[in-house]
Amino acid sequence: MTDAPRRAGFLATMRAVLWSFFGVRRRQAYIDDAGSLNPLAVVVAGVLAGAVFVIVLVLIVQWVIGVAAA
Amino acid sequence: MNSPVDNGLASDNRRLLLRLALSALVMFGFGFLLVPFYEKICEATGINNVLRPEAEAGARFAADAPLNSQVDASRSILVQFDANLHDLPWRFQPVQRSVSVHPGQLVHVEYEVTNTRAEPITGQAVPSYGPQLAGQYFRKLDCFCFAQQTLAPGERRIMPVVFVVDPALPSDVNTITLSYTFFELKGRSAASSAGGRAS
Amino acid sequence: MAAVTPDQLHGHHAPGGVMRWLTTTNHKDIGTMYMIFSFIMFLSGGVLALTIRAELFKPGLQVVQPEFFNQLTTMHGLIMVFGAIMPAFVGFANWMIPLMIGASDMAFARMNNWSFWLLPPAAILLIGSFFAPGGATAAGWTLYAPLSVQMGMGMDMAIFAIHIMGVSSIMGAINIVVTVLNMRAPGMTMMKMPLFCWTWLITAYLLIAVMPVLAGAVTMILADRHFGTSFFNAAGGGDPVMYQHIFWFFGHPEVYIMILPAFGIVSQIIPTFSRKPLFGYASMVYATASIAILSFAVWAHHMFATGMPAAGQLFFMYATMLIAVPTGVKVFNWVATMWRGSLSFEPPMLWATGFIFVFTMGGFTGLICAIAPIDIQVQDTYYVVAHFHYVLVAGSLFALFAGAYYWLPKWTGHMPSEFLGKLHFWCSIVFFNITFFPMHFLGLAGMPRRIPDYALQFADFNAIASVGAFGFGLSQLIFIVVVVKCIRGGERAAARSWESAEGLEWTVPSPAPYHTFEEAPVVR
Amino acid sequence: MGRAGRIAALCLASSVSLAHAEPHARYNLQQPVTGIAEQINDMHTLMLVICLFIFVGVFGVMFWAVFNHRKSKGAVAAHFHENTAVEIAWTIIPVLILLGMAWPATKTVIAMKDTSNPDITVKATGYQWKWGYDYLQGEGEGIRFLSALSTPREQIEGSAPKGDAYLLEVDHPLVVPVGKKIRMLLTANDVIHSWWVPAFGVKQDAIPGFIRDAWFRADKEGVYRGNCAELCGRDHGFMPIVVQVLSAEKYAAWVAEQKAKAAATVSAAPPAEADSAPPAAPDKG
Repeated sequence: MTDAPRRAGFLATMRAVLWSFFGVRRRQAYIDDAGSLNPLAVVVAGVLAGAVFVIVLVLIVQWVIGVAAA
Repeated sequence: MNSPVDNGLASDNRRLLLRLALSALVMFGFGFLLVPFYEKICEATGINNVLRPEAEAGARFAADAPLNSQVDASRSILVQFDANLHDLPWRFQPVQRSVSVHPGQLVHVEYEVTNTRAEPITGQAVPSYGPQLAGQYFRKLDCFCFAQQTLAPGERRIMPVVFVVDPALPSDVNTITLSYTFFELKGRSAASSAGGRAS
Repeated sequence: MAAVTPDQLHGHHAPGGVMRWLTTTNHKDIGTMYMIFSFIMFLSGGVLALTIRAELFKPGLQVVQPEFFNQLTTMHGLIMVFGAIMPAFVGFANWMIPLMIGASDMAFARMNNWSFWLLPPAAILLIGSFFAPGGATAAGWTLYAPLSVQMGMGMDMAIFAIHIMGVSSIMGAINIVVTVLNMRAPGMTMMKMPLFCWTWLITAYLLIAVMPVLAGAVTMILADRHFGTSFFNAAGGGDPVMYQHIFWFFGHPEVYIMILPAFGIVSQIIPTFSRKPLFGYASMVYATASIAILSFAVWAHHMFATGMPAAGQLFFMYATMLIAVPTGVKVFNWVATMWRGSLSFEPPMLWATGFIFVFTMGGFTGLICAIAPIDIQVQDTYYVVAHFHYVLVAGSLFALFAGAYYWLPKWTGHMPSEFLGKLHFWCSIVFFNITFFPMHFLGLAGMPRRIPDYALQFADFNAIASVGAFGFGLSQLIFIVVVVKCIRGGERAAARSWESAEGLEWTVPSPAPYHTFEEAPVVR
Repeated sequence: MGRAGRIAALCLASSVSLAHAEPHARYNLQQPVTGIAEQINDMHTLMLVICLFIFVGVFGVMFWAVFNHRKSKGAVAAHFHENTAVEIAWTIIPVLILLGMAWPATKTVIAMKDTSNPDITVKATGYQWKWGYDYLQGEGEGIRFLSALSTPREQIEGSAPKGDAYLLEVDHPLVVPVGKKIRMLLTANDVIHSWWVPAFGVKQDAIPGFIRDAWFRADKEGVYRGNCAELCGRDHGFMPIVVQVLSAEKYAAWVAEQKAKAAATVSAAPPAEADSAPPAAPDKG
């Protein structure tokens, strides 16, 4: 990182993390990410997104059980 | 690495090292934190009843549910009683094998325990529910579990269980088994037997 | 694998003889020692495995007694996981990461030395536990309580060994993270970093996150055994299932710790021998991160048979199935890299292609195991044994061999024998499948794992598996010959030992000099 | 699911019919005798077929490349290295396939957990290294016995020829009536064991200090065999499970016989016997 890194905002960080959940990323977007993201922000966003992921999955499970029981 | 230009790098490295070592330490603590965390989850979902004695002794019920909750006479739940001994020379059995109850109804049952040895023995009972889900809907007002019981040689004791099945019990559950397992406490004080919980 | 000839040592005030190896802080020396150590452990774990297969060759008890059999299965697992596969990857990281990113050494050279030298005492403690009263621990490598609380002194030795190995792994992981993040040469930005460094960076984070949890779990067992606590004892208000939750909170990410660096090695090799850049490099990085994150949310799929409520089973089933997606992305990317390339099959590429093939088979059975009702049927049977050997032997081990053949020229300065390398590969893959493919049938038909004797209908497949296992074991001796020949001499390797190999490691001479990149190279 | 399963079965006709023709399963899951096991079987076949298609697709492409895009055949490397559309496609398609797999699995998971309204409740207790059975409710209530391996030591050590049910035979099998919903309560006395009968699709860990429940309804009379499926110490491999499924009349006769036997032992043996007996011995007196 020779050139001064530009700091990415929360949304950009979140977007990169969500793409990583999907597991696919365009190379140019990745280069932008790598140039601009703050590693600590990525970790925080990752944990946050992980928590959201777990909560969504729990809600889906609750819904499925509700449907099956009815 | 020892060249003077690298001094900034060396201190960067050291800072990162400290942070990572700290996170390793935090994760070691987290391993132990999983114990109370697991208990909380179990308590919330009724998966396993690994509650503290005082929580089990009805305090929870008194705190969060009114006793005179509506009796749901439209449903009957078959409650079975089961008894296990864990290497204990006792005789332990429910006085009645099962009762049919309405949710919300206050029920009183008894277990009978006898020390068949010629020496006093101390034991402690742990409750468990099948299906596990039922645990959180099973409110015990009086229970001998988690309290230490010392039986004199040949002593026979009748121990009551008073409970209410919560009317919120899911409609697809209509058979519940309440199972107790008695463990022997070999010369252990109450404090050390609950040592795992204290940490 | 000694990469250094005495003349290269001139001018560096390094002590000679044993002291040189004891005190070395050179990443290449330490990498070499890691690899030799892990290969020795691989052979010892292999001997245990062959004893197991000898006993299982036919029904009845012939070779060992049940108690000793359980010790063998337990120690085979512990030695292979903590002694062979993990240190081997750390060895690769030590050797290659500084070369790949243009660093002169690892960030903490002295700590690197400690993290290696902790391993031999731990290994001695672990293997020595066979001679403890009551023998080694026989509770399975998962050390489930309360069985592990019943064990003799061997269990305590195993716990201490795990503690020491855990400390070693954590120190190694910290070293790798700091090296990758801080020591890159000018111009070597994160997005130019070879995929092996990326996968190791993510693996290192996983290690720092979960090894301490394992240490906590075994410490609790130790406390239950000796200090009267009852973390896992229902009598004192504990719960045996809680151990399994804590263990698998470590254990599932551990599976990815053992496979992600393998993905990295394969992602280095496939483009080289396809003469084509890696397809979807960015996706590979993101998929690796995705696997790492998801791996924390799936642990209880190892515990479907413990009787979770339906909601729990569904949660872990869905989460586990989702992991198949990023893993699939990786396999597709490798195949797409090979597509319309200009392929040649020297030993490293052969091993890497073999890796994709057998690893994907392990992936399929993994997917089948993800379905909770099927998992309940095959849990703790030979089906699961087949599944994880497809992933760990054919996955991690094949990738390690691929990497070893790929970088042997850089380590030794000589090209490995192509004939022997191919022979090693073909013997390994054939015997591997003879050993483990029949285990799928055994598991489906109902043979539990970890049993010293079995019902008669399982006899023929077990006999086949045993024959295959001995073949597989003997095939590994070819590798020793390859390495010894390679160190002694052979065709001189050029700096860029493979035609279209890319990366900084191929810009230094072969063998790599004792000190490299003392002046940091400038990348592009 | 049933139809998908049948189509799948046709695809794998050879191996599946082979497995069904033999008394013991060899290549596939054991022949199911409960609805749940049937569902598991169908699901497994479906999964195999899906995996087979993916296998052919992925490795078809890979081996095509391996054989045709070789340098030795003069292949020249192309230089593409990314195609986001293709990548998104091969991420979305697996997700859709997974959704298709998840649906039948979800239904089975919920069905497996439905232990309500049993005809008979039996408690199985795992000991090192035998099983104790205790009929808690329904026809046969009060019957209890221990069930241990009955294969003679000589057969295991090889000094006698091995019998047909080598290592899968016990002195007192669990006996249940056909077509009745049996609820199993599982617990253990010392370490974790696991009660597994493959033909029923039931595998449930028995955990000391806790009870877990599972259920099955056997559709066919016969003898079904399984093993302890969780490492439980020295004789883990020697604690099989045998379930005998009888017709209603034969079951009633068996219950009567057991009751008579129990009455005889109670009057004969002094109650003090109970403390020295193994833990499963009648503590009912």
